[in-house]
Amino acid sequence: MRPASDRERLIATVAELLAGVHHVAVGASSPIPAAGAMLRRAVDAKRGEAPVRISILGSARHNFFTNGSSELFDCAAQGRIDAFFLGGGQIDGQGDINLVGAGDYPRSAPRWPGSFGSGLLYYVVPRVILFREEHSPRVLVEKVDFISAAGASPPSVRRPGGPYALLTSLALFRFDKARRCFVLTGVAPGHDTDEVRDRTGFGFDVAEDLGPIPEPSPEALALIRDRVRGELAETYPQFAETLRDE
Amino acid sequence: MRPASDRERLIATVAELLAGVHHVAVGASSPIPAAGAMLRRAVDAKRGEAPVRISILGSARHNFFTNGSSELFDCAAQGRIDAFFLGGGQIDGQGDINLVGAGDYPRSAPRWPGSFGSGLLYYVVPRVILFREEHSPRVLVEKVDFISAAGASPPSVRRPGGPYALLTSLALFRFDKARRCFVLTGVAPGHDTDEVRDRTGFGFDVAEDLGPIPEPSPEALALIRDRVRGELAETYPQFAETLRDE
Amino acid sequence: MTEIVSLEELAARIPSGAKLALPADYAGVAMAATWPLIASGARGLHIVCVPTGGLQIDLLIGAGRVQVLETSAVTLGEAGGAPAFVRAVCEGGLELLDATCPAILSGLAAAQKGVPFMPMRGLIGSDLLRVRPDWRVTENPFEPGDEIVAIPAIRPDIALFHAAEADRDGNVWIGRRRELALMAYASATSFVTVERIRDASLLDDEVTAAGVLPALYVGAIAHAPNGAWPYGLWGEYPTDAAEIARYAEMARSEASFSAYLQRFTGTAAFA
Amino acid sequence: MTEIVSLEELAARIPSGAKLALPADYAGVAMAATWPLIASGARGLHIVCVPTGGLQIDLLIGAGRVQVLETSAVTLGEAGGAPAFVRAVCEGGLELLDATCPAILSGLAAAQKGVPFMPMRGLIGSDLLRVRPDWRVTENPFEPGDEIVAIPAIRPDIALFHAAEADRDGNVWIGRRRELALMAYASATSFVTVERIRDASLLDDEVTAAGVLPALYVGAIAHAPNGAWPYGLWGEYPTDAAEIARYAEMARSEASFSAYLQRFTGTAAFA
Repeated sequence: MRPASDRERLIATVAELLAGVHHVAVGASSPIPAAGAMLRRAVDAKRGEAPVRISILGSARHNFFTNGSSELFDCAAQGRIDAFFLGGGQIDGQGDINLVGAGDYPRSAPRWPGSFGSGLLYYVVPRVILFREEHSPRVLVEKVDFISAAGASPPSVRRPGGPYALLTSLALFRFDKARRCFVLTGVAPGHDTDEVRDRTGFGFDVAEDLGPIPEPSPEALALIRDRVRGELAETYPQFAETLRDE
Repeated sequence: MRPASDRERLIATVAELLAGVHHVAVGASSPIPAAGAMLRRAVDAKRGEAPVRISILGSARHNFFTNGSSELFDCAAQGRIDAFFLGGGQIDGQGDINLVGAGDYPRSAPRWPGSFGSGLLYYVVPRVILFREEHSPRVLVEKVDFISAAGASPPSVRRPGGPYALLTSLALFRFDKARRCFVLTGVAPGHDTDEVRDRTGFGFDVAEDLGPIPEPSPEALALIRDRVRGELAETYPQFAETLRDE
Repeated sequence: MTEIVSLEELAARIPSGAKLALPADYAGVAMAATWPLIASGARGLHIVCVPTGGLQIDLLIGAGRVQVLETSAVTLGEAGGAPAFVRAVCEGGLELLDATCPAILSGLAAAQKGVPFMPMRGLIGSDLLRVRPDWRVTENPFEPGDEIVAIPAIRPDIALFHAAEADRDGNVWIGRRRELALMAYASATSFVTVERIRDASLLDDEVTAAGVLPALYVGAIAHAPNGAWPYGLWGEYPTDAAEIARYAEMARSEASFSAYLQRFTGTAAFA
Repeated sequence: MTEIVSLEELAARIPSGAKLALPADYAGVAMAATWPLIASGARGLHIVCVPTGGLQIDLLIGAGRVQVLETSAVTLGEAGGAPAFVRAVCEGGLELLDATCPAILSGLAAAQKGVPFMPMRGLIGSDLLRVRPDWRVTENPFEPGDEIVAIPAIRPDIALFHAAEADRDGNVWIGRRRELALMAYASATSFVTVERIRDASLLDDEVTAAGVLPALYVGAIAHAPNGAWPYGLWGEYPTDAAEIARYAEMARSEASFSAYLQRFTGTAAFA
C-alpha cells in the first residue's frame, strides 16, 4: 500500500479528534474536515457502532436541514451539534480567532470575508476543531488584530462550547480551557518541536506524552482511498480527484 | 325582499365596522364575524376597490399561512393584520376581557376554555371588535373576575392595538381609548337606551348621534343571501344552512 | 437514530413526570398513542399544549395522569367545554399554568434558539401576568422605559404528535403545520405516529423535503393508520364530530368517563 | 395585492436609501434584477446580507450604490475574496456593520416576532461586540449575573430574491430555503424574481403549499428565467463557476470592473 500523503494523515487525525461524536457539522469549503468526518463514520460503521451524523453546508446529499440558514445555528444552540470546524486568518495563543482582517479595523488590510457563524458556534459547540493547513507566525499570532470569536469566556458567561484542538499541516495541539492555552500533543512526521516553536507566533505548553502524529492505520487508509473518496466526490469533486493522485 | 333577520343585521354591522381594513383575521368558530368580513369583501369588490384579505383560522380555503400557528401572531405583531374579533365570558366597562372563568382563580366556576391568543392580539391589532351575541349583566360586567387581556395600557406600554367596538344582539358601542370607556352609538331596532342600561352591568357614555343600528341595505342583503352564504358554506356549512332559513 | 417501534413501545417510552408537548386539535393529535399511554400508567405528566388542547388533554386529565397543565385553552370545540378539565380545575386538582397562544409559541421559540427567554408584546395589565410569576416584565434594553414581557424557554422532554407520513430514516412530513417542527426543535426528542411509512426518503425530492421535519429531532416513530381519530388529519380525513360529541356527553360524569376510557384501554378504573 | 411587473419596473421600485435584504449565494440571488437596479441609479443603499454576500453585493459596492453594509461575510467562494468589497473597506468607503450569521438571523427573527430584540448566546469577548454598539450586553432576567447579548430587530424595507416559481396570486415557492421567508416576514415588503409563473395556485395542493411564501408578504414579482445566473438555483441549475471566476479577475481593477458592468447595464462609468 502506498504510504499516507500529508492530506491523508490530516484526514485520519480529524477522524481521531471526532471519536465519540454523534453529530458533526462541516462548513461549505472544508474538504479535509468533511473527509475526516466521513472516515469517522466509515470506521464506526465497520465496528458496528452508531454512525456519526454529518451535516455539510452546501451539500445536497448531506443537508438534513429544512428550515433554511437558521437551522444550523438553532441546532447548535440547542446542543444537538457536538463538533464543528473553524479556521481563521489569525489564531492566537488564547484561542481567539480572527476572520475579519489584519490591521486597524474597520480599514483592515488585508480584509478577509468576515466572521461567518463563529460568533455563536465557537461558544456553543462543545468540540470546535481549529483547522488551518498553513502553520506560520503570520497565521498563528500572539494576539489577533480582531477577535471574531473569543477562545475563552469569564465565568459569568454560559459557554458549553469552545476550542478543543488546533490542527495544522505541522502540528496538533489540544486546548487547555482552564489555563487558556494550547498544549502541543503531536508533530507531523519529519518535523520537530523546535520547528513548531519557530513557526508559531504564540507560546504553548508541551504535553508530557508528546510524540509524532500517528500515521493512518492501514484500515483507515483503505477506507479513505475507497469509501471516503467516493462519498467526497458528490460535494468536493475536484478535491476527491486530486486525492486520488497523491 | 324578505326583511333582514337579526343575524343578517349583525353581519352587515360587522361589515361596516371593517370599512377601510386591508387584512382581517377571524377565529375558528366565528361565523358571524366571518360573514361580515366576506360581506365587506363583496361590497368592496362591487365598488371596484381592492378586496380585503380574510384569514379564517381552521379554514382550508381561507388559510394563507404556511408557518403553522405562529404565523397569525407573528403577522399581527408585524402590523400586517388590521382587524380581529374577540369575545369573552365577561367584558367590562374598561374593555378588559375574561376568557378564563368566573370566581376566584385558579378554581374558577364556571371555568371557560382559556385566553387563546388574546394576550397578544388585543394589544397589537389596531381594530379589535368585541363580539358577543348575549347582552346581559352576566356577560357585560362592571369588573371582570380575571383579566385575560386588558382594554387599555399605561403610556409606558407600546400598544398599537386594542378595542375598537363592542357589538351585541342589542347594541353597538365604540371604545373611547383616551377615557377608557364604551360609548353607545347604536341600539337594535325595537329596543331603546333604557333597556340597554338595564341589561348592561357597566356604565357607559351615549353618543350625541345615537340612533338605531341601521338595517342592511338591499345591496348588502342581496350579497349576504347569495355570495356570502355560498362562501360561508365551505367553512361553516351548518351556519350557512340555518342562515338560509331565516 | 430514529427507531420504528410499536404504539405500545412508543407509549412505554414516556416516563412518569415527563414534560410532554402536545399539538392543537387541527395540527395532528397522536390519539392512537393516547390509549396505550394511559394504559402504561405514567403519572404526574407536565403537559404543554401547543398552544391549546382538546380531547387528548381531557382524557389524560380525566385519567388522573396530569399534574401540571400549561395551556392557552382547553375545549372540545363544537362539542363544548372539556368536562374533565373543568372538573379538575374546580376541584383544584391541577397545577394550572394559564397562558396565551403566542406566549407558549414564544417559549418554544426561545428553546428553538437555545436562549433563556424571548421578549413578547402584550400581556401587560392582564391577570395572566399576575398568575404567571415565571413570566417577567423587563425593560427593552434599546429604549429606556419601554416595558416588555420576557417569556422563559419551554423545553419539553418529548413532543408527541401524529403526521401523515414518515420515511425509514425517520424524516416526517409535516407540511405547513410547522408548529410541529417548533415543538420538535424545542423538545429533547419527538415521538411521532404516522399514517404511512414509506421506503423512499422524503428528502430526496425538494418538493416533499420542504415539508419535512428531519429525523435529527425524531426519537421514535410508530405506524398508526387513522391515528388522529376521532380528530381529523389535514389532507387525509375529517374530524369525527359525532364521536367527540359522544365523548363530551359521557365525560360529564366520572363513571361514564371511565366507561368511555375502558373501551379503548381495556382496563377498569383510572381516576 | 402582489403585482406582476417587468424586471425594470421591479428595480425602479427600489428607491435611493432603501434598506435591502439580500440572500446568500446558495439561497436564490436575484442577479437579473441587479443590472436594472444598478442602471436605475438608486444610491445610498443599506444592504443586509442574509447572512453573507457574494457577487451581487460586490457589484453593488463596486458601482458605488452601497452606503451601509451589514454582513457576516462577503466572498466569491471558490473564486476568492470579493474585490470591490475589499477595495471599499481599505478605502474606508463603506459604513461597515460586521456581524455573525446567527446575529443577522436573530435580528430578522425579532422583526418577524414584532419584538424590539432577540437575546443571543455567544459574542461576549469578541470585537464584533465592540464595533457594534447597537448590540447590547444585557442580563438574563431569569438568572442574575447571566450575561447575554440583545440583538435589535432588523426591519428591511425590501427583501429582494429569486425563486423557482410563483403563482398569479403572488404566492412564491421557496421550498426548504426558509431564510427567504424569514427575510420576507421581517421586511415591509418583498420583491421576487422567478423562473416561472404558473396559473394554478401553489396553495391548492398541500404538498406544494408546504414550501410557499404567501402573497401576503410579496409586493411585486418579475419573470426572470435563469434569473440567478451566474449563481445557480437549487433544483434548477448549477452555478456558472467560470463566469464568477471571470468576474473575480476583472473586478481586480476599477477599469475592468466598469467594463464588466457595462456589458450588463449598457451604460458607462459607475464608480
